[in-house]
Amino acid sequence: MRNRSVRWLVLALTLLSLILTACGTQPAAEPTATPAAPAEAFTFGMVLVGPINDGGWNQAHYEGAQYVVEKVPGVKFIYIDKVNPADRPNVKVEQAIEELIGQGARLIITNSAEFADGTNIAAAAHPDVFSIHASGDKVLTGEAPPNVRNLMGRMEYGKMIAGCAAALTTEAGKLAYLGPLIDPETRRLVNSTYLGARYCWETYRGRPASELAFKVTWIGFWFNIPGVTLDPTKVANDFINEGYNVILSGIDTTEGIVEANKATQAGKRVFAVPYDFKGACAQGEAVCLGVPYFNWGPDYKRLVELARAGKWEPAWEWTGPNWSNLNDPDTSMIGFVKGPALSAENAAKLDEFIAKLADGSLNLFTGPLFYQDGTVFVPEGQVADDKTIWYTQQLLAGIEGQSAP
Amino acid sequence: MHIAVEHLTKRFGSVCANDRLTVSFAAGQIHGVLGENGAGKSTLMKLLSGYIQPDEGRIVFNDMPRRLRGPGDALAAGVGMVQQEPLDIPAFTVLENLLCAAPPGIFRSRRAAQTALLELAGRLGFPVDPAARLDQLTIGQRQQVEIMRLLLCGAQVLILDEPTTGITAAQARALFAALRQIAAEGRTVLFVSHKLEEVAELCHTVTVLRNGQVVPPGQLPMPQPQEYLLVLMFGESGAAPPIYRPLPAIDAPPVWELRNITVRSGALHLVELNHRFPAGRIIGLAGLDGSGQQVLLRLLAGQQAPDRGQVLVNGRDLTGAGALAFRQAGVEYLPADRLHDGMIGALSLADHFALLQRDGLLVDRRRAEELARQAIADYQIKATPVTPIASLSGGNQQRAMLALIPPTACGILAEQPTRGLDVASARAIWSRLQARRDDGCCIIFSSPDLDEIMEYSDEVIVCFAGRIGPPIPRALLSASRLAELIGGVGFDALVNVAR
Amino acid sequence: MRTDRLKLVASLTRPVLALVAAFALTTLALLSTGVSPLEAYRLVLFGAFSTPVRLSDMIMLAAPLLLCAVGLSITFAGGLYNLGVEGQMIAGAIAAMVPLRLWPDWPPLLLWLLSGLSGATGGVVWALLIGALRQYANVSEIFAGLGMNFLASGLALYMVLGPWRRQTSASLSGTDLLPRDLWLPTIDRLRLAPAAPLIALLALAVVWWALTKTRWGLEVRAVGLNPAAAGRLGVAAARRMAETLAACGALAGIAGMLQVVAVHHALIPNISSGIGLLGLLVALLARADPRWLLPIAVAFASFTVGSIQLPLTLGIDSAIAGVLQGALVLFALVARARVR
Amino acid sequence: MDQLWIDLAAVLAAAAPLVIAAMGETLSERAGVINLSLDGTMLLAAMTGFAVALTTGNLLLGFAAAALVGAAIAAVLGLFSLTLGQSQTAVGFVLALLCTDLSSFLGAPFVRVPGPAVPFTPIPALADVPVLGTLFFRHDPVIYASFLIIPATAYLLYGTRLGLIVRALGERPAAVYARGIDVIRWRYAMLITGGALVGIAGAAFSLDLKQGWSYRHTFGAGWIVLAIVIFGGWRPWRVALGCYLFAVLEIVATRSQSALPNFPTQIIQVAPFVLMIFVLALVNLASSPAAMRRAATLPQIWQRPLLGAINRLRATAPAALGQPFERP
Repeated sequence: MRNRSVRWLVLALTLLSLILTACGTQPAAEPTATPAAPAEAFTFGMVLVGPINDGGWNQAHYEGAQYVVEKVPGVKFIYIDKVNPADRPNVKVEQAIEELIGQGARLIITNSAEFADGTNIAAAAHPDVFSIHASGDKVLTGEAPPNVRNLMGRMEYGKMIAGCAAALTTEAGKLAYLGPLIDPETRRLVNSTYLGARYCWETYRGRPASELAFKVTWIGFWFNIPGVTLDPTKVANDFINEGYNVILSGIDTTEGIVEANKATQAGKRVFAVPYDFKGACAQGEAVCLGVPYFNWGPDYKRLVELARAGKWEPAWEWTGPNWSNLNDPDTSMIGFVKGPALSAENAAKLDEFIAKLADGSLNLFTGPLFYQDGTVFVPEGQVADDKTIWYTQQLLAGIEGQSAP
Repeated sequence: MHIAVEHLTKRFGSVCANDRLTVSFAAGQIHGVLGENGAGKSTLMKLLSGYIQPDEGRIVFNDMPRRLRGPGDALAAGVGMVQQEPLDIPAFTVLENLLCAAPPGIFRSRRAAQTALLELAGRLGFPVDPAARLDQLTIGQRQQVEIMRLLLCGAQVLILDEPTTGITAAQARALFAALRQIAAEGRTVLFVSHKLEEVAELCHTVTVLRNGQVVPPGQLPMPQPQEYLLVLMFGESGAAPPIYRPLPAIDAPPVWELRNITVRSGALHLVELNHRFPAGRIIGLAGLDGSGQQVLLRLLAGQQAPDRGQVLVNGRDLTGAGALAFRQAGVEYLPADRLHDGMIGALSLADHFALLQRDGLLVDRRRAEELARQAIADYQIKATPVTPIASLSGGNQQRAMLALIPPTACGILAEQPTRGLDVASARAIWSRLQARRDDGCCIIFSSPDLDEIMEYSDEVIVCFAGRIGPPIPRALLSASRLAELIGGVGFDALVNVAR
Repeated sequence: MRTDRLKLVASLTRPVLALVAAFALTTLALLSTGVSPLEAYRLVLFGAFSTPVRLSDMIMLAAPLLLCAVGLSITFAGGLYNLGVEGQMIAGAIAAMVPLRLWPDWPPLLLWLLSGLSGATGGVVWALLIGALRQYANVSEIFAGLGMNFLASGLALYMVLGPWRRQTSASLSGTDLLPRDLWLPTIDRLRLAPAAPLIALLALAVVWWALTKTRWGLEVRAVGLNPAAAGRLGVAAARRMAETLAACGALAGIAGMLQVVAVHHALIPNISSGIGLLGLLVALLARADPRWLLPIAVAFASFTVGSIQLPLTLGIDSAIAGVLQGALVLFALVARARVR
Repeated sequence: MDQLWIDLAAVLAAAAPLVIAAMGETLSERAGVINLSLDGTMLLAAMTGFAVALTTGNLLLGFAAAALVGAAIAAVLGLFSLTLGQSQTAVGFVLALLCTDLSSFLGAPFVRVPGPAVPFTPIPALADVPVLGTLFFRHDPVIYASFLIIPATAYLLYGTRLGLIVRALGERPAAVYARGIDVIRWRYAMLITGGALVGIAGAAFSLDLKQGWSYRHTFGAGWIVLAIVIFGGWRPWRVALGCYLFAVLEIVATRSQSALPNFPTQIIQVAPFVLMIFVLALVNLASSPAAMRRAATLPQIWQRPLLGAINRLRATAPAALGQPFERP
């Protein structure tokens, strides 16, 4: 009896070790800390809501930090990722920030709207450490301590371009938007996408707006948390089954393009516009119309240098693209890379559209614009100001989907 | 097939269950194996059929020594055992049960198996429906199925362990006829029993076991005088005939009263029960397994609520009040399976007494241990107050269970109170129960053993096919009449007379 | 004689072997990432004790963990696998929020009391639903518990995204933070609210006393060992089972309340944070012997807190703490196998 | 109408991993062993399957590795419960948590890395049959396998001699032992076979229906499968039906967002599990003796269909499920 148990135990352990070694042959996770910083290194830390290799929002931030490390000598970068209730159920933002400060960070970047409270709490507790809360507005509302700044990019433009690319390509005029959670930021991004799509649909395709279907399904968070959010894989599939043939992603991760690619391989013609990260098309080159992305590097570099010099003031910044060269890694916060699936003809029209945005001849936030319930967003003949756009209340009329949870 | 054992020894801990046993069984005969509980019968049979392995000695089939590593080995060698409760799969049909894990190559197809089964059933005189589910059959029918399965799987030696427990008289007759047929076809039958009459009726030889040894050494041809066999089995004291003490008639108030009860349980439907169970009586419930005794006991214990009618305990209507309320009213229920639902194996006797304490937030351990010590002395339980119940022997467990009956109890419901006990333990238990009866308790017990019912009941109630007969005073009943009644013969007349 | 000595040797060597096996498995996993296992163990085992802040985080995790594990040791004594403890914690947290949101202006002390009561009630209700499903509908408590967990997390999600949502957005980061004076008072700048561990220790003491000294405890154990026999001996078995569930639910509910008023200061969707399931591991490892609950809960909480530094310092995932916890319980189960 | 067929085909596809895992668990439980580690097993298998397929570039190797992981975890469960006599529930539960964390830890390098996927392979000719083609023949091999495994499991359990032994193992192992079968070894065999299927189901997620690997990629699926097996009464066809019902409910949760403008529809996701427990409770309540007694008082016309329906819905667990085997 005992002999047999021992034999089984040995067998089981051997099997397990085989599995483990199989996995172990993979390259280990990227090193977190850049090695051998000079003695007087300035350490900045980042708290990320998702994994650094998500192919989206978080990877864009991570690459932004790497940009700083490359460009600024004597800087050390540390981070803690996946700070969210699913991946680290017992870790709160302020706890993560404490850890980073404990490791010597003098500047903290937090990268999720969810982190507003935690960032403020930790910043208040450590007045000598500077904080950047990316995508937040607590400085604008006056709720943030003086050592906090807000930083966000004007992704509205990126989304307009994305919407245009989608409208130029769609056959049936059915666009689907994979939405994260519902808040002013996500609403204004959906609206921007729709405005871009509607403009190009009417202008370049010559079709009436009523023939353009634009549907949003919100999963409930920035990325999939099993059991808490809708599963974006299933939502994307459902779009495809309902006949939508361009999937625009608004979430941090890449399910939209993955599923579109899969459906295309299965004989359907479905395109995708991923989001956030320059390299996101890699998940499905054949279906990628292009990706609007954030390029955090230049702004982070500027702010790191500012912090290092101690010249820190509270500010709420909303940085736009470098219209002369959207994809300049050193100057443009917002970029758009065209994907292989965008036809040359449509690419030309898209360039024309971008040119109009760049020279200011086209402002899509020009009235009259109406919310879903018929109330006025921008009155006739007026142009929306930053604050109106930032605090968008509802989705626009013409979009199918929830405006509020 | 001729089978023999030589110097076979099997120990369980310090107990030597089979002590250098040597005996052989010739082919073509029915061999009785007699002995009291714990004499080593079951151990010998389990050794022969491969369920356990001997420590010393050897088993010889047709002059070939065999090592049996499991019952499969034994069956492959031609030895099959029919357990008291057949080891079949209740959720299967007869045919599925036959095919399940049958030796390879025996049945080519379902159809072939069915044909073989029906052919054998015809030969042995067993009625069988291959498509019937086993859990719809009686124990007797399942036993028949098991016998046929073993024969079809090639058994040349058939071992039957107490086969007549829990089957009808008619089924027993059919079984005996079939066994004679099987022996006549040249097979060997080992018939394990403690019922002398059956062995006398059926067997060609008898082997008596006592304390793990064959007494006297070797087989005896049948017939043998009954008194001689009793002495062999139990020693000198075993021959004493059972005592029957008629009770003075008392006009006692009823402990239980059933009024117009209708109750349904599974296939059984008990209607219009009107019974009074007086104090100071021992009432035996006789009947085949599943004839209604169990339902009646559960009804009286409050474990089953009637669909209609009332149950009164000591004049109080407790209909539907639940087992706990019945217990508080003085009703005590002793289940047949002591460790399954009688007592808690991991707890000690003292713990059990502590559980019986009804008031106080804290456990009064000192008082509980005192009571346990008292019970150990009174009931001659071989244990200490802190020994876990599970490590006691069956007889001691049953005594402990009796000791736990509070002195306030006025009605005791006992399901097979001496199941699995040897004669000495059984007598001790009964003397306790009789003392309770003399103190004014009403004791209702069920037993598959008609002898036990005849021996200890003041009144007997016969259950037949879900109908509950009127109480018959023991003095008016003979063993043969009781056997007829539980088989249904004259049951209607009995009920009508009572009306 | 021989078997006695064997058993003694076995009783000593087996726990050690289990420990070695658990660490062997974890080490294998660590080696596959290429980091130094020793360094990783240093962080996981002792990281929680390296600074006062981490120590306080550990204590604030250990408190609800201990509460759940104590509650579960009652249900284990009663023979039930209460996998629904997560749901009971969530239900407790939701219920605890009710008075806080209804009457935020009342004196904090009164509100905390009300909130604790309400939280315990929420947990009890959730637990009794499992009891009812088991008792009346014959659904095993394991699956009833899982179902109630799903339901509770759905309800929490609904409250956070629906009726109690933030002014501006429906965010999974939870409801608006409670007013500062409703946060359970903490020691200076640590996040340590001394009331939380005190409540947990009090619960441990009371439950230990109740299980070992009282008649109720004896009855619960009897029911756990053999419900049918206990019923025959006059113990209200179904009632005792429901009571063990309710007791566990109450403690889990209080743990949920602590998560609200002492840790997150808001209702978040994942308010239970897997603490209930971790509590099951603690209770399994303690083998329902209350004396072991405290050290194991503290050890497990410090593994979890210590492991946060793994991604920061070594660049590996912190889930290794869970692997270590699981492996310890798994091999401890084997170590208990009888010597045959 | 076409939309309906497309949606149904999507349901058939979406349920494929559940079906495969549920058949595996049905086999184990029919043999009397409850493998509660399912959720962790699926995660670890999904991760390993993806990692192996990615590193070797061979899908089959990925599936094989996943099956191996599932089988190995089942073997560990067997070792601890069948051989060493520990509670199947306790060991299974601990394994579920342990493997979940192990998958997160070991899977870290593979999170959201693009990887290989099972290719779409419509069956020539048959794919163009109206309706049927859409429903059954325009999928990939994993989904075809999920179609085939249902009748295969049903045939194994009800049509073969082997199935008789498997079912008997779960009903009355002592009887199987008496027939010369090594109960423990056979239980191991079924447990490991079932575990391998569960492992393959994990890989069906990461290599096909939910391509790639992320933290807790298939979280919850294992628990759902365990509930579905009970819901399905341990009968393969009914279990499969449970899987498909579950997939339908999930689509409803996704679609309902447009219809319910002010409702956080993601909470509808919890509905399927809760609904299954609820239905199970209802069926059990309806088949309780008290309810049966009440039903018996109904007029005959009602009685027969009602009792028939209850009987059909009633789920009887294998009698020896979860119980250790002791030699008689």
